Amino acid sequence: MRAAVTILAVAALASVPLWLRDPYLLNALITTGIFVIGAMSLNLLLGFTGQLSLGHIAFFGIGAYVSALTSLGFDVGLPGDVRLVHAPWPPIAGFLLAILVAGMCGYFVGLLSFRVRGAYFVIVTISFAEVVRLVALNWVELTQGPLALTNIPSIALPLPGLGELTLRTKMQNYYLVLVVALVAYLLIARLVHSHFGRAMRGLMENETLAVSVGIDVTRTLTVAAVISAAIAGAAGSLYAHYIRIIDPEVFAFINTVTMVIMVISGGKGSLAGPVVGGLIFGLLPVALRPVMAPEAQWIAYGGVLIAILFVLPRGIVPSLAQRFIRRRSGAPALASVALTETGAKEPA
Amino acid sequence: MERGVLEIRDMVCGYGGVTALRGISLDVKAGQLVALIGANGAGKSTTLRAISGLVPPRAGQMRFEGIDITGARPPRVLASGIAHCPEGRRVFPHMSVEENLDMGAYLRRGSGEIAADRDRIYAEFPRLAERRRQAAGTLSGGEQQMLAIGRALMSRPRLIMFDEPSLGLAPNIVERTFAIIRGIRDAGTTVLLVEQNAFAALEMCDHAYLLENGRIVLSGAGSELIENEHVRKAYLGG
Amino acid sequence: QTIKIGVNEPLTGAFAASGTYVVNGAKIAADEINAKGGILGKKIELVIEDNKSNPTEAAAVAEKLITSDKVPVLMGAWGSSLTLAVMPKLMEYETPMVVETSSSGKITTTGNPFIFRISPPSAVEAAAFKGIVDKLALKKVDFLVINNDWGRGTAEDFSKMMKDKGISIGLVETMDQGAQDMSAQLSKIKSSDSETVIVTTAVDQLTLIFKQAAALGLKKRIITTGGSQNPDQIIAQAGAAANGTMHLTTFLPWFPDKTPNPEATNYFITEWKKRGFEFAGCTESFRGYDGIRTAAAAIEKAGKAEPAAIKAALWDINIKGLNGDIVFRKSGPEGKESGQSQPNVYLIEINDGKVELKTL
Amino acid sequence: MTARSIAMTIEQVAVRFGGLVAISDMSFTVGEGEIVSLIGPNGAGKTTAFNVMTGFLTPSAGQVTYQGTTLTGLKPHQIADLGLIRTFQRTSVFPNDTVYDNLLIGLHRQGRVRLLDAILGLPGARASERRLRQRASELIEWVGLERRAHDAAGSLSYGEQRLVGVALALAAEPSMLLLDEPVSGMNASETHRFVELIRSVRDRGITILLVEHDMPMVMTVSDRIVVLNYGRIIAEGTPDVIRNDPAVIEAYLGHGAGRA
Amino acid sequence: MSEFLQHLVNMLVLGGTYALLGIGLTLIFGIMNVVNFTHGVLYTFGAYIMFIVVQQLGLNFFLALPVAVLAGWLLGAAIELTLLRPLRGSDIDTTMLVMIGAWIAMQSGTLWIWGGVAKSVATPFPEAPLVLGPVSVSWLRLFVLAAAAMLILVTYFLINKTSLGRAMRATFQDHDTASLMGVNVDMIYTSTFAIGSSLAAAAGALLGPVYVIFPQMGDLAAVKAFAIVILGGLGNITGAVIGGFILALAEELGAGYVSSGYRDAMGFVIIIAVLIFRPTGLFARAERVG
Ligand SMILES: Nc1ncnc2c1ncn2[C@@H]1O[C@H](COP(=O)(O)OP(=O)(O)OP(=O)(O)O)[C@@H](O)[C@H]1O
Ligand SMILES: Nc1ncnc2c1ncn2[C@@H]1O[C@H](COP(=O)(O)OP(=O)(O)OP(=O)(O)O)[C@@H](O)[C@H]1O
Ligand SMILES: [Mg+2]
Ligand SMILES: [Mg+2]
Repeated sequence: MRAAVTILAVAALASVPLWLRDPYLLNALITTGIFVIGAMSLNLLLGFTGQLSLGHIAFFGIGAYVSALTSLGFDVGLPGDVRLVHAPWPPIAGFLLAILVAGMCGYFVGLLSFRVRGAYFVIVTISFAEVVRLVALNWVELTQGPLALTNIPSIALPLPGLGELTLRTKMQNYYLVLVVALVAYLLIARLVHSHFGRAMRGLMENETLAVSVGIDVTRTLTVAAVISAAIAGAAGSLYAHYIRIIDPEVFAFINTVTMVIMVISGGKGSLAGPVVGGLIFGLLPVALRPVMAPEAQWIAYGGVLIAILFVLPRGIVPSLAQRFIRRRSGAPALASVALTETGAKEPA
Repeated sequence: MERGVLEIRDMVCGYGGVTALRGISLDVKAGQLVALIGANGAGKSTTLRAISGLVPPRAGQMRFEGIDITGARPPRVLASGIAHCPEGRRVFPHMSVEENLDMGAYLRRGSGEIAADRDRIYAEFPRLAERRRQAAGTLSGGEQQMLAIGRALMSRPRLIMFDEPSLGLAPNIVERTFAIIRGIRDAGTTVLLVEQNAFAALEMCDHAYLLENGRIVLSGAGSELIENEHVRKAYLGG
Repeated sequence: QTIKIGVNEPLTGAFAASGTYVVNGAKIAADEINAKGGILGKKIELVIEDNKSNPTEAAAVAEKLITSDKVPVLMGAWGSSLTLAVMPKLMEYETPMVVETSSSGKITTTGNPFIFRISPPSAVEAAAFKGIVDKLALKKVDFLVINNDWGRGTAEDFSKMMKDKGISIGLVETMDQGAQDMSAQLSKIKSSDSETVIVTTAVDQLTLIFKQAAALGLKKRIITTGGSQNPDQIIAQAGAAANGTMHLTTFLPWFPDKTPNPEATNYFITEWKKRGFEFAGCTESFRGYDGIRTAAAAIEKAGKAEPAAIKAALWDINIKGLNGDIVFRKSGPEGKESGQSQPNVYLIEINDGKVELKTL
Repeated sequence: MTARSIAMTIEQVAVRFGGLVAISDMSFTVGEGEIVSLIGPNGAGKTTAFNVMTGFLTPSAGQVTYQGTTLTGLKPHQIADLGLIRTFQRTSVFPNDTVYDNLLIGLHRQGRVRLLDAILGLPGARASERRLRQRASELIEWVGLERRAHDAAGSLSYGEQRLVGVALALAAEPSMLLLDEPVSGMNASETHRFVELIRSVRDRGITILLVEHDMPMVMTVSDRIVVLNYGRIIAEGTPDVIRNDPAVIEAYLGHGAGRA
Repeated sequence: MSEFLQHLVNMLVLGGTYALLGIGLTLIFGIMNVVNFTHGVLYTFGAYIMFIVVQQLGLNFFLALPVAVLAGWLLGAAIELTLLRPLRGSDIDTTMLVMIGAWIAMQSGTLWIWGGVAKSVATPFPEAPLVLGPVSVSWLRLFVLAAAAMLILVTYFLINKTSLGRAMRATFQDHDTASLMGVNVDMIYTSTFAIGSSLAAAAGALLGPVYVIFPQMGDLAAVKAFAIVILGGLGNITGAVIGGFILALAEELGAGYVSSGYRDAMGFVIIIAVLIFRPTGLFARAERVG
């Protein structure tokens, strides 16, 4: 049943470029798809370990810069009269390096998260993202700072024996994003349904109890952070090669907020949540654009967000699933557990 | 059934899809100590929560001193004279022992009398006096339980409900706590007591109710229940 | 039947105020043209889209304007990073764009033949300023610039020019776009040994800088660049703190007679006031006005509303803009040059709450 | 009994919180397979001692050794990996998961597979998953919560949650179990049943250190009792010795303890 | 040396500003546990009220301050009643997202009503600064510092010394038990949010005239406020004040002696460093396990 829905959804998404000819809409779908991948990676942290990263765009941006710089090449001076020169590599190498480097950054942030949790983790991630943004802005020799990296090449897939296929058209890029999104989805699904997923959930719900039964906090959270950051880095790389220009603005806080909106509105801790939330809030601006004044569009955007949460406070997917199940079985679903009835929930 | 200061009629109560109480009627007479016993999950705590307004009843009627308190919110129930010392201590973790006690007297006016009551509680539980400034969340389990009992006493109610007050207390402190409870009953305060230490509860109460699966299955004087075969087997370990 | 011109500007987000000014200027131009019967016998229609001050959106908006609205030419996208993000789309769909505000040198040097810029990059400004540095007897200058392409570019180009003139360069301080407290930077500048500070940023930060410099007792000469100063707004908001400050500007709405095209300037200013806009907005909005007139002139010259023809025609137009002749010269790598027009640059000074023109 | 090998040694442990001395100079041992009770007045330092033994607190002085390993500096999960598992005095469950899932989480130590195997869904990982499910069901049956297996643990009554806590500790496959007031919130009959449970656990060779205020239970189940007061050990011995120790009666049992 | 003195004086006035930003949020985020994304908008709102009262209505500057505080209180109460109360008991992330929605909508509303052009407010203070030897400081900022100190003291007293403050803390530590103590928790929720909001509006009203007033002015302020609150430890007013001064010091010295490009980075680096050494802020609450 579940699998059927998933396969249907994938088939529907795969068919889009076959009937949708409007490049503008396709473009919107591609950028939305890229952010959905970012949102899925955020969901791995927020929804499954309970750690809210409000600096998640840092990994995305790092992926974008690493990928762009790898494919453009650079020449920078380091302290001590050393020059670091890198000749351009194919973009696909950039894509892989982006995953690697972002994953490494995730490792460090994951180590930090061993020490700080909750609100404190939130601010550490914001700080991390700000520091990275300021480095991108001020290390002009490497990143061109605010002058932006331009002319980033499109991704080219090496085809054994046939040379390369450069992905220039919208349709090609659409399928590229779809494939990366699918891989990320499956990876996350496997992970959270495994033994690791349970360890993450245990830590999220009651850390003291979790460690007392032998769950290693650092390892579990680091694994989650590394995978999450690596996926975000992949998304960032796709972004850089698709938009083809990148400047420190990609680290803007609002981009993280967009991902957070996608995750929580869709339903954190549900695999399909960020996809559903992402498609809605990625495409909502496109739908609003023709019908109202620019300021009003934002007001409507905020209003829709609030309205969704009022009707479906646990996010679209979990709340609907709950209703659906209740209707089907006639029995009331698990009450959202009133934590307060059983042991005071302490403020974070 | 004779009417009491607290009368409950056919009360039904639950959480989400779960029905915890399936029609409960009980009467607590003025100045009496009434015990409520039952197995884990029988609905004892839910009964107390329903009376104090934490869980709104789905059906039924509650009157206290003749006034209808069905569906009243906790502050109104407290203002009408019923205090509830909840299960699981529930101290305010980031407030000091003294502040926790002061919260118990939140609705009272007159700082002199409040201070006197506080001193009386410190005298009953010297351990709390030693720890006036300690954050309640860092107290040991038993210390927290003493604090919770003391806090409930601070409101000077006409009816006080204790949910497992002896939980986690050392034997000598349990004795003292039961002595305090008998003492306030003797001073005229009505008491509704939920206890897992069923033997002690039945021994000191004036009247007792046995709750099973959200229903009252037995009631009578404490001594009667102690003698009851079913009670002995299921609750007194003998 | 109308001829469409796409307008890609920030109407919400950080640059909303400026983008809105530019759009209002653009509307005056469109109405003026239509009142005179339009071009090629058709009215022109502005298709205005908000790029939300966000590069990704700017690119998406360009895509929409070109593919859904089928505009043959665009104007945009205010900030350099916004414009840079749009540029690959121009290549993809081979549609020209008139760039009205962006100042990054990169825009015309990366080899995008669909770019036609009417605003001066900082190098042009620096060159214009070169003539008067002797008169101002500059010896050593500090810079305080916004930390983006515009500010950084200005600091670079002006330093280069001044070094050639034998003027020494002291501190180069930056501030984040959106920063409100520049006291730390100003305190540092206060204790340096230069006598002049060159400041580059948008009007809001300029106001703050003047106020904060006054509060710190900073007595150096301040010269601003970039032409988005809105001196009137500064006078209104910074008060006496603005006295004695000098500004490089590209438009002189205070002295219509001294502008290259007094008639057009007068018309524009009258119309601007008639529509109830604040006078202070003129120094930004005139670019929208000029930009649309440029695009319209090119369509007229091309004789048809098609991108390729308009692109070709843009090389041939010569119209009198509000701040000088708009004529595009080639810039950038051979074979795929962008167009760059050379506007006039003026130096003004604020004294006793009034704007004075310094003759260069 | 003296011939037993020693499972745990506590040597001169001291704990201070600011100016407050919670434990001073505490030393005792627990033999393999023994049931030892740690009792004492409220605030005597029993839970604190558990926190030291399980790595949640670093003592200001002294050390704890378990089966030859010094626990100093080990993190709680590493200590759990040695088979030293505790329960908590306050109810402690994973509130939003069902009782069944709680136990699956508790079975973490048995369920370890390599990350890659899990992600790729290799057969090893799947087989391990089946074993875990089997074991979880057994444990639920064992504590008698079958009826509640698919309810969120947070919606259980207080006493039921305490049972889940004990089941969770057993799920972690302890070689030594530290129980912090396991029967508080249970009535006499339920306590009886629990004593049987504990005995069966011990019969499987698991060492038990028990903190409990229920004297009848402590006296029946313990091989040996250690009494703490104000962070110091004031008595140590068999239940019969402790029951009649005047210092213990004075500080802890009270004079009504005859009922015990 | 004189430059250093000037930096110290700047730090003092900036720190006062930051402390003021921090305390309102410490109530709502630190005590109520609501990740309040509208804090910045309320700050902006306070500034616009100042603008309306002084510039558009032509009323007295000192009168405008209490008006802004009152307006902030009302708007805060309205937000609590309409947006937060219906979601009481939902998870913290859900309320956070609702606040994000409110932030986006309200900020765009501000843009719609007042436009993007920055506004400024005339003040009755002399433009010439107070000069003390090598350092100068504006009178307006001295006034802001004094007003901030007063608001901070009042808030501190309210939260830590009054029965209302005690009820607030109790409510957000365990609202069921607080209601058993007789606390009207609905009233506490609304008034805590309203008081926090009025402090945000007060900060905006005081700082609007110092800086300029525009729709996004609250964004940066809010990020800093979050950092300050967490640096000082959640819900700790003294901590928030000290956190504010530490952040100001880091920024001032960072810009003065490291590089102005990294001015804001300094603050964030300090935050990361502090949290590595004291993972629950400078003034952690005592906790225990078991
Ligand atoms: N917050 C809640 N959400 C859902 N169900 C609940 C909740 N609290 C209690 N219940 C259910 O209501 C029933 C009665 O619970 P209650 O707490 O009243 O039992 P009790 O008699 O006090 O038991 P104990 O002796 O274990 O404290 C139980 O089946 C319990 O699972
Ligand atoms: N984190 C802490 N900060 C300050 N004091 C603490 C802390 N943890 C424990 N204490 C104090 O140390 C003493 C010992 O506490 P502990 O919890 O070990 O007692 P206990 O013996 O388990 O008592 P109980 O039988 O009541 O559970 C208590 O007085 C308690 O108040
Ligand atoms: Mg109960
Ligand atoms: Mg204890």
